[in-house]
Amino acid sequence: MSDKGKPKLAMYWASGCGGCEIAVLNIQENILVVDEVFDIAFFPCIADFKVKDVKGYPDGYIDLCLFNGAIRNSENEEMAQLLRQKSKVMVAFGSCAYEGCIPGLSNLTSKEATLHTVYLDNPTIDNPEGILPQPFYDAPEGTLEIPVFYHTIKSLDQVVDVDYTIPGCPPEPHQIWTVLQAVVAALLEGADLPPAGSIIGAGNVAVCQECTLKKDVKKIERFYRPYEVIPDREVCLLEQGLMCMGPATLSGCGALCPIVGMGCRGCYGPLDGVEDQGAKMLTAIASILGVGKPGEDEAEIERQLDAVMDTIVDPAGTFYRFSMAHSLLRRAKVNGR
Amino acid sequence: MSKERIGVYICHCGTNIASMVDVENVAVWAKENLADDGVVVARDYKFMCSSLGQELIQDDIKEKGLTRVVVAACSPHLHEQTFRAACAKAGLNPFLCEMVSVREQVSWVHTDKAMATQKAKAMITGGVERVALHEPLEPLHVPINEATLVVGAGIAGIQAAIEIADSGFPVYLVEREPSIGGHMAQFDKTFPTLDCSACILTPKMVTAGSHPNIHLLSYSEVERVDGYVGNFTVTIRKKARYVNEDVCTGCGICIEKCPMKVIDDVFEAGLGYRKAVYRPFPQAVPKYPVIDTENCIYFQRGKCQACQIFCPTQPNSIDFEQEDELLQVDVGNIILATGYDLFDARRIPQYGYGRLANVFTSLEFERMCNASGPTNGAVRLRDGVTEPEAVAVIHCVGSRDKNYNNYCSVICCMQSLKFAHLVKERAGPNTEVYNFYIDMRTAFKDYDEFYQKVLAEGVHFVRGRVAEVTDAARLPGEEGKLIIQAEDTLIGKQRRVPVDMVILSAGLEPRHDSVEVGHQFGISCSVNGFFTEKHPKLDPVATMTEGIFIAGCAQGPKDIPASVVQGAAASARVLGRIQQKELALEPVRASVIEEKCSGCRICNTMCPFNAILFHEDQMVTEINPALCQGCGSCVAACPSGAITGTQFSDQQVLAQLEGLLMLSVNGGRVLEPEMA
Amino acid sequence: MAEQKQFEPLIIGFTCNWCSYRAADLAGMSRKKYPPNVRLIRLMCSGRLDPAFVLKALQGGADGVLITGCHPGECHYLEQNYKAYRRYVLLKRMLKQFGVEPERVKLIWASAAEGVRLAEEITKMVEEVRALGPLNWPGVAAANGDRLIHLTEKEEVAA
Amino acid sequence: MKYNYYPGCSLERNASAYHDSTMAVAKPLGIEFQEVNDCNCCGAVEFMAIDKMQAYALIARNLSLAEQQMSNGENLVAPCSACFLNLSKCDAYLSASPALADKVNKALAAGGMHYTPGQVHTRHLLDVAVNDVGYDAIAKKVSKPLYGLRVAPYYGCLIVRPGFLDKFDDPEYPTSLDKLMRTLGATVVDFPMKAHCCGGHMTQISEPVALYMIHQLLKNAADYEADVITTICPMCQLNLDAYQHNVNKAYGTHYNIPILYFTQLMGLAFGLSAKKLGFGKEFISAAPALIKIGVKPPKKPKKKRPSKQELPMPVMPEEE
Repeated sequence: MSDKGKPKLAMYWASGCGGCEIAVLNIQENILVVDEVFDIAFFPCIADFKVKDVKGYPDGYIDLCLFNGAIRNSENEEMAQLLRQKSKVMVAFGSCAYEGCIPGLSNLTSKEATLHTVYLDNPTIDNPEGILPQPFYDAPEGTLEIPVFYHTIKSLDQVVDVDYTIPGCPPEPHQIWTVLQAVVAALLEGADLPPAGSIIGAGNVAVCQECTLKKDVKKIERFYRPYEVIPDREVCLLEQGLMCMGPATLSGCGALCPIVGMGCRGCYGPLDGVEDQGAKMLTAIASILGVGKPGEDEAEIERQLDAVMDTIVDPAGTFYRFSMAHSLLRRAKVNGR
Repeated sequence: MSKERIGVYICHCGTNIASMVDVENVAVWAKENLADDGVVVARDYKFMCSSLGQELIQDDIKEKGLTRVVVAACSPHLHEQTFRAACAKAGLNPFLCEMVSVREQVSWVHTDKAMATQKAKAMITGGVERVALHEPLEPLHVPINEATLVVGAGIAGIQAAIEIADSGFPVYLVEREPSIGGHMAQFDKTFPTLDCSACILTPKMVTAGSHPNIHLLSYSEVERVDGYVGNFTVTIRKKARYVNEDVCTGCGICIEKCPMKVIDDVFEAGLGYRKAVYRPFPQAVPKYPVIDTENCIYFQRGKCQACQIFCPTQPNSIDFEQEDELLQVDVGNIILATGYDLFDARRIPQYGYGRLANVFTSLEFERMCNASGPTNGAVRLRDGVTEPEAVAVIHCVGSRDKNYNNYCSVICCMQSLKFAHLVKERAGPNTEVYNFYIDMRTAFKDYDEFYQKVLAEGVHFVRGRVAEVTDAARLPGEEGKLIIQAEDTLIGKQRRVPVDMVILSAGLEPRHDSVEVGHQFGISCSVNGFFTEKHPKLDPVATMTEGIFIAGCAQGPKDIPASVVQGAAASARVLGRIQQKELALEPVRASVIEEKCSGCRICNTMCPFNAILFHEDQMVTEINPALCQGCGSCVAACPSGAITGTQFSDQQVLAQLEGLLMLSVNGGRVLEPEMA
Repeated sequence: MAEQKQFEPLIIGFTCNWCSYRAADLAGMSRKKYPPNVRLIRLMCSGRLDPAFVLKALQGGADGVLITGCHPGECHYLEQNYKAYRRYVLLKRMLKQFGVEPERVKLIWASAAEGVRLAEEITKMVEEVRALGPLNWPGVAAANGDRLIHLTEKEEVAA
Repeated sequence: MKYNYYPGCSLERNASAYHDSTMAVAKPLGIEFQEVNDCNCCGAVEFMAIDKMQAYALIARNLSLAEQQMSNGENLVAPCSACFLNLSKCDAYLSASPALADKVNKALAAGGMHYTPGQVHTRHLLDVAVNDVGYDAIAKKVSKPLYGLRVAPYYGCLIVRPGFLDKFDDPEYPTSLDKLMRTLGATVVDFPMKAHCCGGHMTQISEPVALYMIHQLLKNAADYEADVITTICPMCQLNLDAYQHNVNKAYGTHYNIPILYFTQLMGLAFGLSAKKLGFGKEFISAAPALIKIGVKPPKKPKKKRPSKQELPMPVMPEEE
């Protein structure tokens, strides 16, 4: 390590909202420590770097690469592969890289429908000839090239091997800082790194453990949208019919949302050992519905169940809001694809 | 690469499997293709369940150091115990043996040999993937409470109670009616011996009533059953008799003095009367009378109290303030001997019961023949005076009939023969008796001899189902008579037989509340409504719920000897359990991984057996292994995956699923990426 | 293969140990024939069925999933099939959003005495799924190894 | 409530009383009948025995006409039992066997017609009155209850028999007409042969057999002291009414029981004029019986105290 000077840090922003970069800055003055310890080798968001610089680095030159954002197009994938080649430790930083996050929800539709909505059927669009972006365009000056738009969004670990994952949308600053300290300790004082492939910067139990609201036996008659009801701030929101993904989501964020009266949306992803967060939440919600009691006749039960489930708007979008690209089914099958 | 050493054994089952599944090919295939899944030996053998077959496994375990065994043969419900025992004998934990049902689910139900063989391979792959993840388990040992609960004190219940009590163990005998004895107490004679029913039943009733080990709870019903085999907690409601049992001597003066006479439609089957304070029949056990609050003048209008006034006992045993009592008893096993209900003959309007006066049901006629019955044993028409000159007995009323009950009620033929004999005996030998039957079913000991005797007495037997019983006379000699319109299939003609009296041999139906009672005790009812036995041929007195046994007509129509036998059989099973002192239960249980539980309490409503309890202090849920029945609903409900279940954990099921998905239905690996 | 064989759907069946598994046994004992496209997994109760099993089956190569259990009111564990029914209804609603045709995932109550009826229902479902054609869930193919191999999606030129 | 109406051949002429009374009570019952025009005879009982194919084609022609002219729901009301049975059975057979339906439709094609099985739901008039209108609605319309009139409800053997979807009462022991008569205030005589056959066309084929069967019915009704026999089928009305004097001659009996359609009695109870209800067309005049209709309801027979030895009778469900 010493011959090459300070450890090299890289952070790339693939298909995401940039919130993760801001979260890194949110570690307050510790950013100075980071600057002191690390040489920034590649961080396009905060300084001017060129891809060819990275290509110039020898393999493994970058000590720590924080890769945030999902793989939406061919450029994201190429950069992922390039950074993997150039980095010793590759971290899937934030929900997008980990499991597709909000961009991943576009897996419920198709590439054609997406392009159609963006370029053709849109109030602010004036595109009479219906031109769609082409990967190659022969301009007089030469052929122009833009990345190919993928039909399915993929998470980072579906294109390259990932060493660690920091969940969260965005990951909590204090979690980021603890991870950075661990990496620094490992790089400088040779402390051992956490086991490969593990999730770091999070708890190992569901959000409910960190949530201070009072929990009781749950029997839900119907669900409400957040705007429909003012929740009792002392009692578990789920029991009041507000959708809360807390039970099926990894803790670590300190139950930020439920404590302020907003149901957890599940951004820290599933618990360790759970392959599909959405399925786990679906079975939990279905199990605690207080309708369809034994002894009633079947038609009556069916009617009641339909009524309650009509109040769960968009189950797929709710249960897989963050983990769509990393779920078992990964995408909806739209006209055969 | 699985580190387990797995042995795969495919059974020919004679030709049952080998005829449709190429067993040799499957064995060879398993050896080659599943080697990297841990299969070290794969054999096929003619009869795996035979001792030789089992030795094959045992030798392989010893010589080849097998750590897992997969047996592809019949259904686990048949031989799972056999192969587990075989593995245990060879030193391998029995729960590391998995059965794959290639007989019931493959060879017997498919027609295409290639596809059947393919499916067998796929299912064996599933079994291999799954068994690799099995863990060694020890059966759960549950102490057995030596007390037993017997519900229903008809002849079956009484027999069961006496047998257990005689072996020195306590029995709680619960009976819904004021007296024990059940339907048998209503009969006059019993076939085929024509013993007087009371004479052979009363001694057993007295024994049951006074046995030191039998706690008789008559006029009581079971309210609730909690717990599990070996440790049931039963709540019993002892209905208020309004008679103080410690003081009452059973003298019966209150019954004489009571001014209120009502039709008794339970014991007297609607043919006789009883007082508002009554004892069902003289030999009732216990001997204490009961006040029927619906008809008692005091309870309805607050006057009278004749029974209290004339009661000679000090202090007065009539106590109008008496309340229902709720008792709680702990028992290890439960025997349900709740008996049957008679088919309601009014449901067949063309037989005229309820419209035509002189049409009687079998129970009404039983009461009529009984010496303590409404006519003191004399056969009379509905006017109670005239003796019939001609009587018709109709078999299969409401049985063997697609409009009512498909099944045969077993006892109606013999009962009808008994009625024919009783009419001849009581109303004189030259009384004409016509029995209308479909098939004469006299299957058991001395039954057919009784049929020959009744034939010899000159009873006419007409083979044909009765179409109609009408009083519309048509031919001369039919005036004022009941005319039986039936087809006599033996002479191929329609016949109109004028008679004075008709007896309908109504069929046996399950108790009207058998579904609720079944639900209360955690057992199910079969298509016909009787309780479902564990196995109709090999295990008729047990049920699928451990510790719950059934006996007598509650399990299906049967005659008295069979009910007694089943009562004794059920008690033998219970005594076997009690002797074991404890019971080894299938170790299929759920358990919470404490460090993964977030205290979200989603699972808290999942358990009808109250096995899930929440610790407020540590904000963590725990499952009581003793109460848990292993259904797994909480395992599937836990959003953190913090609850796992032995034998049916997520990993095991998913492994089996992955194995099943390996092979396509008609050959070739399903998942070769198609060259699109 | 020389002539084009008709499409043979692969259907995974989940049964409960007390009722529907015994119904399958009874179908066997009464030699009631039905197509070999269904492969049954025995659970202790329909309440044990985790929706993730169904998703895993569909994603792993099954063309349909059959869920069976005891009739409401006849559950050996008293009422767990009611919970199974709730999960099934919510799962079906979500699967519609994933573009999975409703006929591919079906729930049938079958008591231990209804072997013949279960066989007939299986036959009916096999034909229904055969008509729908293979599911072939996009993007993921399970292979024999432990890690899923991700089919590199052939990127066609933008529309 | 609107229904399509199939009069069949008898209601035009010899059973015109049935037609007139049906039309008369339709208004109070709130029913509108729309006759299927150009309909033909339904083949009654015999044609089906002679040649099944022709019979089905003949009946299917009516069904096809009804199907085309349907404007108010798919219910086709046939007051006559034979028509009701034939239309209902034919529709059921055509739905059950597509091969038969093709053959029949080929036959209908000759007249440019077609029938799709299952389209027309045949109903009997009694079924419509009892189940669609309902006893309570009828009770409200009763202004002159038939107190004191002892009525024997006679169902005949057809309308309770069909095992198809149009069965609306117990085949062995029907009670809907009994309840209807009680609703009209009459005293109902529960005579046992109420669902036995009246002989049908046996009067033409072998009169002695027919007279024997008619005699049974009359005897049974007389034994139970019925003033009037009410029926729901022109065939039964004709046999019991027209051949009553033949029976008297053959068996030396003196029966004089008027045979009236249930719609005639309903009309009377609704206070409509006898003329409009087709009274006077019957052979055995109904006048002597109608005089018996009192103003006050008859006293309920006092339950006599059971004698000492008498055994109690089981109670029938509705009396419970």
